[in-house]
Amino acid sequence: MDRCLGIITTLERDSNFGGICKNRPSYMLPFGGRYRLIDFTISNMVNHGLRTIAVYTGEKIRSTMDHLGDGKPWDLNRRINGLFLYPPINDNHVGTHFGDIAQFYSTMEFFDRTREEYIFLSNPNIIAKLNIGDAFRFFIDTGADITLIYREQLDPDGNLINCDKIHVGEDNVFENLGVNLSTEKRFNHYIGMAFVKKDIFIKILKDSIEQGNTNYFKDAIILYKDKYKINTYEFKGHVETIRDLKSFYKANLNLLSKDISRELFFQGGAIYTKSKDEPSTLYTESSNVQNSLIANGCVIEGDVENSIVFRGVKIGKGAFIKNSVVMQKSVIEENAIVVNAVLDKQTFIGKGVNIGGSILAPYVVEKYQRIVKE
Amino acid sequence: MDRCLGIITTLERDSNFGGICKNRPSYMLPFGGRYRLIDFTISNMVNHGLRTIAVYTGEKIRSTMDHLGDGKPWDLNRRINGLFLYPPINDNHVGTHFGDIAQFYSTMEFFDRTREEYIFLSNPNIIAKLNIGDAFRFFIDTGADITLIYREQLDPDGNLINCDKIHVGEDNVFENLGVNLSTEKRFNHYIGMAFVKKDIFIKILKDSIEQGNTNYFKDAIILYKDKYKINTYEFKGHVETIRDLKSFYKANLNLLSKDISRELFFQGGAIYTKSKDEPSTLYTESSNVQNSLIANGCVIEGDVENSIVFRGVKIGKGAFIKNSVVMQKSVIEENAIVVNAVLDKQTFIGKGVNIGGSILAPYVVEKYQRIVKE
Amino acid sequence: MGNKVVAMLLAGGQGSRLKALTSKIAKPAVPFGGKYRIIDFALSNATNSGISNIGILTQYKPYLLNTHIGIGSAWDYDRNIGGLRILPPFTSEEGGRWYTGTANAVYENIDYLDELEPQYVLILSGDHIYKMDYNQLLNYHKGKKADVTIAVMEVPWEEASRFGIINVDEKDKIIEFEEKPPKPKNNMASMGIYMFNWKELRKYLRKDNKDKDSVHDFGKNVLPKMLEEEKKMYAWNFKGYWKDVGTVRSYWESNMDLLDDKNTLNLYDKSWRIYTKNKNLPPQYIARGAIVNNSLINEGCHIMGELNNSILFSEIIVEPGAIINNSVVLSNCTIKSGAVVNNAVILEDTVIEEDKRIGEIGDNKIYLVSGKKIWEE
Amino acid sequence: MGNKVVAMLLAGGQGSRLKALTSKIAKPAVPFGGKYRIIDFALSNATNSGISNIGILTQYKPYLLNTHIGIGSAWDYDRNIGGLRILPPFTSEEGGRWYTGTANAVYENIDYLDELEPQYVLILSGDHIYKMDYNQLLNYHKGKKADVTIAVMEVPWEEASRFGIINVDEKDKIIEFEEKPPKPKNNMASMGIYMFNWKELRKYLRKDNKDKDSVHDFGKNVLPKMLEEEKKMYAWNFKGYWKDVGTVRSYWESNMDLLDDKNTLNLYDKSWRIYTKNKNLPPQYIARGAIVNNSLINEGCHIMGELNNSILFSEIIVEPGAIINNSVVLSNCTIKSGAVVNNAVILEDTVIEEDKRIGEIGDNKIYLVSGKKIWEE
Repeated sequence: MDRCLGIITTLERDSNFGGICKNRPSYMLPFGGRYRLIDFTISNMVNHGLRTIAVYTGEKIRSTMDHLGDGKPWDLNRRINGLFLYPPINDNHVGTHFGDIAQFYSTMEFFDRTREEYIFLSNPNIIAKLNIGDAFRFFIDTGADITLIYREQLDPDGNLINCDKIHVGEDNVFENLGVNLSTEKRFNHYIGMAFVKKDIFIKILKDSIEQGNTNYFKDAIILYKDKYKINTYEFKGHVETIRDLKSFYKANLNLLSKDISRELFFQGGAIYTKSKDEPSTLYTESSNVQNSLIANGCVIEGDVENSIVFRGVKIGKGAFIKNSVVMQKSVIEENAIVVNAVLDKQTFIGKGVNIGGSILAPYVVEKYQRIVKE
Repeated sequence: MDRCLGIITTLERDSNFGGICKNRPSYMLPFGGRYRLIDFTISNMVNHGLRTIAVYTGEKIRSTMDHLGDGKPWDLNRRINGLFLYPPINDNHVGTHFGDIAQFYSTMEFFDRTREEYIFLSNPNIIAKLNIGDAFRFFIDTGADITLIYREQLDPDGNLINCDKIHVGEDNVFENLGVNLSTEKRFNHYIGMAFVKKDIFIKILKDSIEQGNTNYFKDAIILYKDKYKINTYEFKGHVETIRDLKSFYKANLNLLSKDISRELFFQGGAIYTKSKDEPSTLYTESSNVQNSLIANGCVIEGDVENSIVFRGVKIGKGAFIKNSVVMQKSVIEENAIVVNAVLDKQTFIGKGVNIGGSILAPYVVEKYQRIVKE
Repeated sequence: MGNKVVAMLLAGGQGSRLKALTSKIAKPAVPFGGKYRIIDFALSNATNSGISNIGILTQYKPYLLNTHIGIGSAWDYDRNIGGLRILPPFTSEEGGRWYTGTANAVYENIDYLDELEPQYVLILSGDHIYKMDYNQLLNYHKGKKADVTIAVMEVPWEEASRFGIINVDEKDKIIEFEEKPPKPKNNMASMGIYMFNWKELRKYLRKDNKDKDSVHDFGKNVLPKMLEEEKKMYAWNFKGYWKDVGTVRSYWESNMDLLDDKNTLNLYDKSWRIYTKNKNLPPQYIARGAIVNNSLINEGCHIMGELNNSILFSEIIVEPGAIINNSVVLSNCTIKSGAVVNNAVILEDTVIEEDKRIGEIGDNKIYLVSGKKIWEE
Repeated sequence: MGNKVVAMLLAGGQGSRLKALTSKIAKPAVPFGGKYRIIDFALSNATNSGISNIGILTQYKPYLLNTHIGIGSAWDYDRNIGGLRILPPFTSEEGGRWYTGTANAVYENIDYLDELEPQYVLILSGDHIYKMDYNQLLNYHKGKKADVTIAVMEVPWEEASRFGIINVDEKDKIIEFEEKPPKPKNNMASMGIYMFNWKELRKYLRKDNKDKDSVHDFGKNVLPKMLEEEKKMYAWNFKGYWKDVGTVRSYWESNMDLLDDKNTLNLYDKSWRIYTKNKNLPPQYIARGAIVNNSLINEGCHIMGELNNSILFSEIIVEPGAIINNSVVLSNCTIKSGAVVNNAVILEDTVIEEDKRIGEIGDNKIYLVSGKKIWEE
């Protein structure tokens, strides 16, 4: 796997996430009690032996730099290869600057310098514990120029409307890429992961820029689909697609399923993240916790049910938390009631405050926000 | 000195540097054979015991991230304190965003979180091996809120026109800050270094934003000069002020003076930089080098005089280099003649090519540029 | 504290009274407090006090200790300049030399100290559980212009005869040492933490090394010798939690201390964190039906049964119907359905089988439990 | 090469024939080639070959070697997972055990290897100067489905009797070892580089450890034993520069090799860099009037005199009028005005006084020069 570069980039719009993406790109959203979304993508790459990983960051780069930094938690703080962060540039000499192609092209020196011959692309907003090694062998053995990874999805509720829909022909041949409008009960969901030969990748970048016919790599695949040998690979595991507040909230609560948490947390290796050195969590006599994931460093004196509680949260006596995502260092005081809510980092819910949303549209408390009873 | 934060920021305009600042901020300019300008500022801080250093970067952030990274060469890759990079933001909620005050204010969390009570400000475009410890003791002993560091300069040629001119009263009292128009033979040059009590610094940021009367910290000092106790401290060593191509070129060549190079390279501790692991430099039988600084990894077969040669440069037989700055990995082929020139990284001067500028306006060859004989 | 202070951390102790807890590892590597190892406390104190250089003197079964410390990154000691250095015994032309005592271990590493040119050398032990700002000790030492300052603390009178007791004059100047005195004159015990002026220490280490009657121990030889020769020696009075975990019972007690409201070893204090190697585990999961009372639980646990007054390390499975009371459970254990465990210390990787019963709540015994054997104490 | 290969680097050698060059340090720490130490070559080969885990077996005077290696950051081995581990001797209940031979040193660290669960173990020596891609050796080893593969190289026939000679059949399968044979049957010498299947090695190390007649050496005991028991052993033919610097003269010669046009140890090859600890020195300054011919100069030097065919390490001052011919000058030396030095190896921190003369250009002797003494060879 050290023959493969890891490339991480997303096209998701932060505006779909409401207040929780005001100061962070969506791939930096807290997830699963102690992680950020992007931790899953990077860790899965590292666990499968990728040694050079480039992240094309969003505009709000400070949180990314703070969290990923030199890549130490992933042992990517290397002199030779390791982690590279590429914030967007908008002052080069290559015409328009929207789209991922201009950003990839602006780092051509990186593609030239690295010795890896293949590229593994991944979208950090889609969590899937792909066995990258197996998929890579398929890509190599079939002699494809590009292999796109998809998951067959049953989506009766239309949760995946507007997701990428891939059309697969016989022998896994790639036919086309469209958008799921939920007209069919089942569809093949392109999960934003793909293998590409590096020389083909570079050729596509250059062609797209010279021809001026597309700004997005995804569009270029459609455009050049007859020019290259493109096939598809089916992933059969669990997929979380985090595109907006609702899917973010749901993906967190899904972790209370033993099968899902086992797959996402353990399969194929540990998930690494920036360590915070919190002590163990203390449960007092008055606490009552049911079906919840609780991170370290919390002091729990109240009731918690069906919830995800992040690091260093304090829950007072008689407080009641249900179906909620409570992020790092939040404080919920005595007798407060929080139901169907997403509490961002370091929020404060005062004594006796009662907040709640619906399971389809959770109540959001923004970072640093304080809610107290008048 | 671990009571003092280091803050590095510059207001120099990259446009004054011509082609050599196209893709890098001026504080990232190569200097002295193997360094970048900012290495001197950071190393001097580290050598004087500062443990927390924040760099407010320019817009062209990629080269800064690549070079400073996690701060490893300065041992600033720490979990507790260390190096922080703050790229400019332009999407906060604090009115106008030009000026350094908005940028400082956007990192208020950093100033709140760190335990240091004092701030040492420094401009990376001005190189001066200030004994920060001595100056800090003066600042503390005189009980000042702010201490500005200056150098008395004799500037008959007007090289320092438009530099900050500080007016010093009796007992080192700060009187005012203006601009040097070279009407006097001597003037006191404010060298962009200052100590500030952190609480006063924060107060000035907040006041400036609330009052809306200034966007620059330097202006705020003038504005609030009667409100706080501000004094000055005289630095007596060598100062290089790198404001444009000419001063950049001159500062490099000044290193051929033994006194200057000894002061800048050795006084108060080593200058750290990102290491490149070049082997020693090989001088062949045909080489002839006179009064020059040569970095490692070069192969020198030709003549070099009064020049600064960076890492990994190749100079062919019969080539002649004089009064020039030749940056990293450039190749000068046989019998080429290069006089009064600045060759950026990885330039190529073909066989027999003859280039030259004047000592006041050096000939510039931009990064990756190839000059060959027709 | 910059380069002026270099800490030397003695981490070679075997700790044989801890029985199976130290069968494979040195005492400083014994797990403590739900997620730490004992040495984490001294290491975290050092890094929080701003000590940049620390030498760790190892000898007995250092493998796991070395794995735990790694390159020191958990404590921010993975530096290019200075940082942490593991100092095991080595050979020279005269052959190999094992460390024969605490003072000898430091003596053998005079080269390391000479290169760093410290002004002060701080001797620490990797066996103790406490939080201390060594800057306070240093400032006291400087203020007294002492040659050596010993950190001391009040111990209960009835226990004083188990310690090295320090008698001082009215200005806290040391006038007498009593090693485990049957009738102690006071109850101020040495904590085994010494701040030396390096020049003086260097002299006495060389002297001690030549002394054939010496066992090369700080407490027994070097410090008494300095007192004899009228060096300026002061006692610095430390107030706070401090424990030298000597036996299985005191090990269990110190862990249980953490569940006590009045416990003064506050692990949640963000201004003085205790750092340890990160295991990269997911959060703990508390299932529907679980009961958790006054307990500490660490990452990666899966709790379906009942816990009362217990401390669980990482990746422990407590099956439905299992009950754990007043116990310390080390990592990777499984407590099966129907098992009841009281007053126990359960070693790593142990499986407690279904319906197994260990101890009774009020029986005043401590059980050390491994997969193969149960020791009572 | 991932976790499948773990390298064990033997770095405990004293190298006594190098005289004053190894009076304070182990042989792998001896400076070489203008800015390196000998061990840099094996370490850089390992990192360039993608080996993530490397254990360094130290014993003799490891202090400077440990300082040089630090946390391994120069070779990119400062990892949280895996990376570099220094493995000195240690004690257990049965007391301390020094390493008694190359095989014993690895045997004593079976715990380290067991934890990493490698498929292959690569044995390296820290004494050799060469560039090798260990992946080629590994691929050959895999292709042959061998139990062990030994890297061999052709040596001049007249020198063959100084080496361990390996005789193979037509398929490169090893059929005989000859340790320093007076009449060698061929000139393929073992380079002391072995790729083992870990399972086989583990078995033979345990067997060897019990054998009271063994001196616990790979070349003398373990490999012959494996051959005797008909394990699949192959020789892999390495072509390229390789030197085991044994004497002061061969040390001087190997350095001088670097100034030879036809030298095959290309240090300028960017695809296979040799890494070393960074000294953070400014560029070298060549003054007006200096003469430099066919010489290598490192950072921090200040050259005012004349150099011919010489290698200068760092921070060396050559005063005006001083002349250095065919010499190797280690760091921090000063060659004063009027001094003439020929065919010398000048040790660190030496000052050559004004008008001093060492050697004559054609005298065919090598001079090892310290501040106190000059050895001739």
